[in-house]
Amino acid sequence: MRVAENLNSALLDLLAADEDVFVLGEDITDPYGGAFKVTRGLSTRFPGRVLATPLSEGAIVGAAGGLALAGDKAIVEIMFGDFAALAFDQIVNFASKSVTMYGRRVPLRLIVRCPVGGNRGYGPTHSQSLQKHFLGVPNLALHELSPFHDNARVLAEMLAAGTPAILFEDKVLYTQRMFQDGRIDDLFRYDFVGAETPVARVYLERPDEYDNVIIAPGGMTHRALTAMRAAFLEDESSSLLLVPSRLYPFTLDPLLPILAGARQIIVVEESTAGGTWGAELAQEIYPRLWGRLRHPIRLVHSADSVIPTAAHLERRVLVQDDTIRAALREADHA
Amino acid sequence: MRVAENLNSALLDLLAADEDVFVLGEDITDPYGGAFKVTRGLSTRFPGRVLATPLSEGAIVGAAGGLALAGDKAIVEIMFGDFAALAFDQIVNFASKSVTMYGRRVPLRLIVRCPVGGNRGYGPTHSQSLQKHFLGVPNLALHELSPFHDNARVLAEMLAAGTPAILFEDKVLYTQRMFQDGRIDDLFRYDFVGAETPVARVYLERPDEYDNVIIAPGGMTHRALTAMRAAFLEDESSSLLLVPSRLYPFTLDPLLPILAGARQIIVVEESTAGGTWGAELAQEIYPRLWGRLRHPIRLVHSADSVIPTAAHLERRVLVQDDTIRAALREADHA
Amino acid sequence: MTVTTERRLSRLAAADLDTMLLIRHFELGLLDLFEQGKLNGTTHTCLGQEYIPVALGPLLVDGDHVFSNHRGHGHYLSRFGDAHGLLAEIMGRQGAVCNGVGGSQHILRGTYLSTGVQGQSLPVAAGVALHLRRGGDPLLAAAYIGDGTWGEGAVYEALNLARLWSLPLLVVVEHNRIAQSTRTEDQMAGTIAGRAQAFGIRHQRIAGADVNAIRELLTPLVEEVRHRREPAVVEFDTYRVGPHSKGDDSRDRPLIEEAARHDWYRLYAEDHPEQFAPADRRQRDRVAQIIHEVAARPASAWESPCA
Amino acid sequence: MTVTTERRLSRLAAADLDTMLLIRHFELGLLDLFEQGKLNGTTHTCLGQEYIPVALGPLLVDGDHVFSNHRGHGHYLSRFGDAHGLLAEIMGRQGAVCNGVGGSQHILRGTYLSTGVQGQSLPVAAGVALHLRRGGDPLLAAAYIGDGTWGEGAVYEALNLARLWSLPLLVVVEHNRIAQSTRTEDQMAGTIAGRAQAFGIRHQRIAGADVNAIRELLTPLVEEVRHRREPAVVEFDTYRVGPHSKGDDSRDRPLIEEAARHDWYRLYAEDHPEQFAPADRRQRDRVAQIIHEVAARPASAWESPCA
Ligand SMILES: Cc1ncc(C[n+]2csc(CCOP(=O)(O)OP(=O)(O)O)c2C)c(N)n1
Ligand SMILES: Cc1ncc(C[n+]2csc(CCOP(=O)(O)OP(=O)(O)O)c2C)c(N)n1
Ligand SMILES: [Mg+2]
Ligand SMILES: [Mg+2]
Repeated sequence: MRVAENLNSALLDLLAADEDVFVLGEDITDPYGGAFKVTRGLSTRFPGRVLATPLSEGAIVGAAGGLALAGDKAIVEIMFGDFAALAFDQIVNFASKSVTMYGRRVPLRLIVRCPVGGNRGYGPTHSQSLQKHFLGVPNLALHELSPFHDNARVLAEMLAAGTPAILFEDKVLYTQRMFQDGRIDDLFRYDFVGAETPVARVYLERPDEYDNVIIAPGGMTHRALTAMRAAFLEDESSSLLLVPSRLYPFTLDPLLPILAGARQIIVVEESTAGGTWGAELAQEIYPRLWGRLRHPIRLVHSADSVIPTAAHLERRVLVQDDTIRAALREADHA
Repeated sequence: MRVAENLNSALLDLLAADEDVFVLGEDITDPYGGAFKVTRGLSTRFPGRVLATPLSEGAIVGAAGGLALAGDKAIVEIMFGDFAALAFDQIVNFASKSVTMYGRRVPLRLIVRCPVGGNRGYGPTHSQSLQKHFLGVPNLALHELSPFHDNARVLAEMLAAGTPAILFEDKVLYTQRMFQDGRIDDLFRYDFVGAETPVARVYLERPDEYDNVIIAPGGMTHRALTAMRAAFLEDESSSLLLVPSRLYPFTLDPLLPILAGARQIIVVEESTAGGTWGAELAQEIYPRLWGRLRHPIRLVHSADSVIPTAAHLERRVLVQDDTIRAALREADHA
Repeated sequence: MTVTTERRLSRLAAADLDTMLLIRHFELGLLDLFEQGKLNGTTHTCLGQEYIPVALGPLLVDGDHVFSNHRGHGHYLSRFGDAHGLLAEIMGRQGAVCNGVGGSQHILRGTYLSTGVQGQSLPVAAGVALHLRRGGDPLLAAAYIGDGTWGEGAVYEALNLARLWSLPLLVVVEHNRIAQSTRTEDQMAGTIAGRAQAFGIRHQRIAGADVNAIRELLTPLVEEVRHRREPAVVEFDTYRVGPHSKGDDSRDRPLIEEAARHDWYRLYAEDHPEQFAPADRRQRDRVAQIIHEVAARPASAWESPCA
Repeated sequence: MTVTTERRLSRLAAADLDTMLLIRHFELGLLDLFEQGKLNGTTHTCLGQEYIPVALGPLLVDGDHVFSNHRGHGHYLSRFGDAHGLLAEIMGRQGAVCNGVGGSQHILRGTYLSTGVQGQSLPVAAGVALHLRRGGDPLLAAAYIGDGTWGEGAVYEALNLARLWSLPLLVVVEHNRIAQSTRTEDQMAGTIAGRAQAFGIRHQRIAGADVNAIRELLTPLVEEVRHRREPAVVEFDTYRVGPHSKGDDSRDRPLIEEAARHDWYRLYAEDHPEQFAPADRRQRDRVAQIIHEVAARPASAWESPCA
C-alpha cells in the first residue's frame, strides 16, 4: 500500500467512524480528489462533510477552527504547505491560543495537512519545508508523515490530544509504499522505540549494533536509507535511523540510551538551516548527553537558498541521499 | 533620549534624506502618531510618504514590497507584532523570495517594524515574541531594537543590505533611555564587539573579567542588567552581557573568544521555548567551542504558555529579572 | 435600505434601560480605574454603542454563538448581565470569567467568544455556522465587527464561504465612523452595503438608537438567518462617544461633539427624564458597589503551566 | 456593463495573429513535452485565453508594470515575444530568462513579474502603482488574476488600498469559469462586477474574443487608469480550453465541449481560413524549431548559494 493510500484510507475510516469529522480543502472533492489525490473518493461517500473550498487558506483554517470550537473534528488540506503562510494567524493566533487563553482548557480537534518538500520541480513557492516556522507554539503539535507510521493511528493521536496540529507531508512520500512487519528490504529492519509517541528505528542486523545515528523526519527516510546502504556496503559503516512521527512536542528520553551509543549523531532535514527542528533537537541533546557525546552533533540541511525550479538546480540545493552519504563518511572519519 | 525618540528621529532623518522612503502603517499619522507614538510628527513633515492604512496587515506589507520592488525604500509598522502573522505570506513567500527566485539578485529595501513582547498587560494576542517564526528564511534579516544601538545606523544597515528585514521592538524599551558613551550606570560600562554587525558588550570593571556570559536580544537588556547587578552585589558573581542588533543571519566568530572564557553561557529570550533564536545560537556554539565549554549552555525562556492578561499571571509566565538571576545563581553553582 | 429610527426614543422596558445603564457605568468605571492607575494593559469601551447589543439581546437564543471583538463589554453584559465576572476578568481578580488570562479582549463563556485580532473571528464564526447548519435546531452565529475591520481580507473570505454554503451567520457591524484614530472615509472605499451585495448577502443598515424599533425591525431578519440559514449583514450607523482605548481620542472637537450629540444616554435622559434619573442612579451605584467588591477580591488563580 | 464582441471575429493584423498562434503552439508544445516526460514540475497553459494579453498588448507601454500569475505564458509572450527565453526557463536550459530558478510560475523581466501564490500579487501591484503615482509619467500597474483568485482576502485588501489612494492599478480578470477543478459557481458567491463596485472601482466585463474590438473598447478605459490614476477591473469572460496543468481536466464532457466551441483558434480558422492556415503552419513550425533548439542547449547555470 502506498503512503497516499494509507492516508486516504485513514481519512475515510475517520469519516466513517465519526459523524463529526469534516475534511475541507481546495479541489479535494471527486472526481478531482485533491491535487495529490489524497482525498480521492471521500466526497463521494461523505458529500456533506468533505467540502471543496474557494482559494481562501486563511478562512478555511478559520472555519475548521470554528468547527473544532463547536465540538467537531476538522481536517484541512492546504494544497501546497507553502500556502499555510496565509493561515498563520488562524493557526498560531486563534486555534492554538484558544486551547488555553480563556483560562481553562478548551480542546480543539483540528488537523492542518500540509504537503511540503521539493525534488518535484514545483519551484520556490511550492516546495518549501516550513515546519520550523510553526515550531514552539504552545498547544500546536507538529507531526510528519512517514512510511513507518500508520496514519489511522497518527490521525487518531492528533485528534485525541485536543490541540490543533499540523501534519507535514513530504510530497515525495505519497507514491512510496508503507513499510510493514518490521522489514524494509534485504538489508534493513525496523521497530519502534517509545510507547507514547513511537519513533521508528531502522537497523541492520541488530538494533544495538551501529556506528552513527541519523535522526530524520519521515520525508527523509528514503534518502537516508540509500545513504546508509551505501555507507554499509562501501565502508562497512552501520547506522541507525530514527524517524519520529511527532516532531513537536518531542520526547527525547526514550532515545537517549540509543543516542549515547552513537559515534556521531546526524540530524537531517530538508529545510534550510536556522531555527529548525533539528537545531532544537541538537541543543536539547547536548546537555542531556553532556560528557558522553564523542563528537558534536551534525546537522544536515538544504542550502541557504530558494528552491529553484529546474531539476538540476533544485537537486543541488536540496538535501539528497549523497548529502547524507557525505555526512556519514565524515562522521566515520571524525 | 528615549529609545522611541531615537527610533522616531531615525525615521525622520531617513525620510528627510531620501525622497524614496515611505512609511506605512495603521494609525501612524498625526495627530495620533501610531499606537506607540514612534511615528509622531512624521506625517506632518512628509504627508505624501507617511501613510495611514486600513487594517490590512497583509496588503500593507505587500504594498511595501511593491514599493521596494519599484526601487523605493519602504518601512511598515505592524501595530502589534503578533499581527505580522497576517503578513507571513508576503514576508516569507513574496518579499524574501523575490531577492533570488528570479535567478538574479533583486535588491528589496523593506523593513517591517514589529512591536513585540509582554509585561504590559495587553494579553495573549498582543504580547508575543514571534521572532522565532521568522528565523532561517533565506534573505530575510531579523534585527531587534536595543538601547545600545543607534537606530539611524540600524535602519541604514537594514536598508543597505537590500534584503527584506524585520525589526523586532520590545515594547518595554520605548520608554527607556538610550545608553551613551559606554556608560550605563555606576556599575556597568559597555563597548561593541565585531565590526560588521556590532554586538554590545556590557561589563563591570573590565571586559575581560567575568564569570558568566549572558547573550540576550535588546528587549531583555534591563532585566539582564538587574539580575547581573544583584548577582554581583549579593554573590560577587560578575557577568558579561552581549546584546546583538542583528539576530539573523548571526555572525558568531567575533564572540567566540569571549564565550570560550565563560563559566557558563546563558541565552535569554522572552519567547517560549522551541525553535528559538537562542536554541539556534546554542547549537551553533557547541561545535565551535567543542571541548572548551565548562558547562552546557543554559537557555532561559518564558513558560510554555499563552501570555495571560492579568499582571500577576503575566509576570509569572514571562522571563523576569529574577528568572535571569536564578539562572546566574545556578550557573555559579554548576 | 437604511432604516432610521425616530429621533425621539421610545420608552424602554426597565430591564433594557438597566442593562444599557449598567454597561455605561461599567465603562465609565473602567476609564476611571485606568485614570487612577488601578488597571493595567488596555481596554476599549463601547460608550455610545451600548444600545446595539441590548437591542439584539432578546433576538438571540441560548444556543446561538456570539463572536465579540475588542470592544466587547457591552456584548458580554447584554448577554450575561454578569458585571462581576467581567470586571474581575479585567482586574485579574477571583471570579474572573476566564481567570484573568484572557482579559478584556479574550472572553469565552458558553457559546460566547471574543478575540483581539480583527477579522479573525469571521471565518471562525463561519465554521461554527457550518456546524450549526448540520444540527436540527435553527441556531445561528452572530459576529460583531467594526467598520475598520472591513480592511481585513479575512472578512471577505468568510462572507464568500457563508454565502456559498448558506450559513446562518449574522454579521453585526458597529459602524462608528472611525477605526482607532482613522476616520472611516480614510480606510474604507465604497460601502458596507456594497460589500455585502457583492457576495449576494442581504444587508440592512440601521441609524438611530431606538432599541424597541431596532428590535422590531430586526426580528424578521434574524429569523430568516436562523430558519432559511442564510447569512446577513446588519450595519449600525453609530457613534463612538469615548476614546479608542484610554485617553487616546485624537479626533477634532467637532467630531467629538457630533458623537456626543448622538449619544443615546443624553438623548434618553432628555426624552424620559423621570424614568432615566432613578435608573441611572441605581446603575451608577450598583457599578460603584461592584467595583468596590471586586477590587477587594484576591488575585485570580490560574493553573498556569509554569511553576 | 458587459460588452460582447461579435461572433464573427474581425480580421487580425498579421503580427497579432502570429502572437496568438505562437502562444497556442508554445502551449501545445509544452503539453507534448510533458507527455514525453521531457519536462518536470508543473505548468499551466493558457489555451483558449491567448487573445487576452494580445488584445491588451499595445495598450500597455514600456514603463507599465505587468503582474502575471501561474497561467502566464501568454502574458509573457505577448509582451516580449521571447519564446526561446521562456522555454529555456521552463526546461532549465541556457538562455532561460530567470536562469531556470523561477520556472513557469516565477518570472521577472524588467517591469514584468509573475508569482505562483494566488492573490499575493495584487497588494504588491498596488504598492508599485503607489510608486508610479508619484512619478511624473502616466504609467500603470496591470495585474492578471483568475476568477478563483477572488477567494483570497488579499484581493480585497488591495482593491481597498487602490481606491483609497487613487492608484493606477488595472486588474485584468481572466474569468474562465473554473479554478483548477472547481467551477466558479462553487467557489464564488455574487459577481466580480459587484465586488469591484463594492469598492467604488470601475468594472468592465468583456465577452468574446475579437481582439480588435476589445482593444477599441479598452483603449479609453486604460487611458483613464493611466491619466486619472484610478483603479479599474476588466473582466474577460473566457474559456479554459485545456487542462488546469497537465492532464488534470476533470470537467464533464459538455463543459469541455462548451469551452472548445468558444475557442478563438477554431473560430478564427473558420472565419479567416486563408489567413489562418499559413500563419498557423508558420508558428507551429517555428515553435517546433524553438523546442528543438532549446532542448539541445546545455542546462542553465545559476550562481547558487551552495557548492
Ligand atoms: C489584525 C489587527 N490589526 C490591528 C489591530 C489593532 N486595532 C484594535 S481595534 C482597531 C480599530 C478597529 O476599528 P473598528 O473595526 O472600526 O472597530 P472600533 O474600534 O471602531 O469599534 C485596531 C486597528 C487589531 N486588534 N487586529
Ligand atoms: C494561495 C494559493 N492557493 C492555491 C494555489 C493552487 N492553485 C494554483 S492555480 C489555482 C486555481 C486558480 O484559479 P483561477 O484564479 O480561476 O485561475 P485559473 O487557473 O483558472 O487561470 C489553484 C487553486 C495557489 N497557487 N496559491
Ligand atoms: Mg469603528
Ligand atoms: Mg479560473
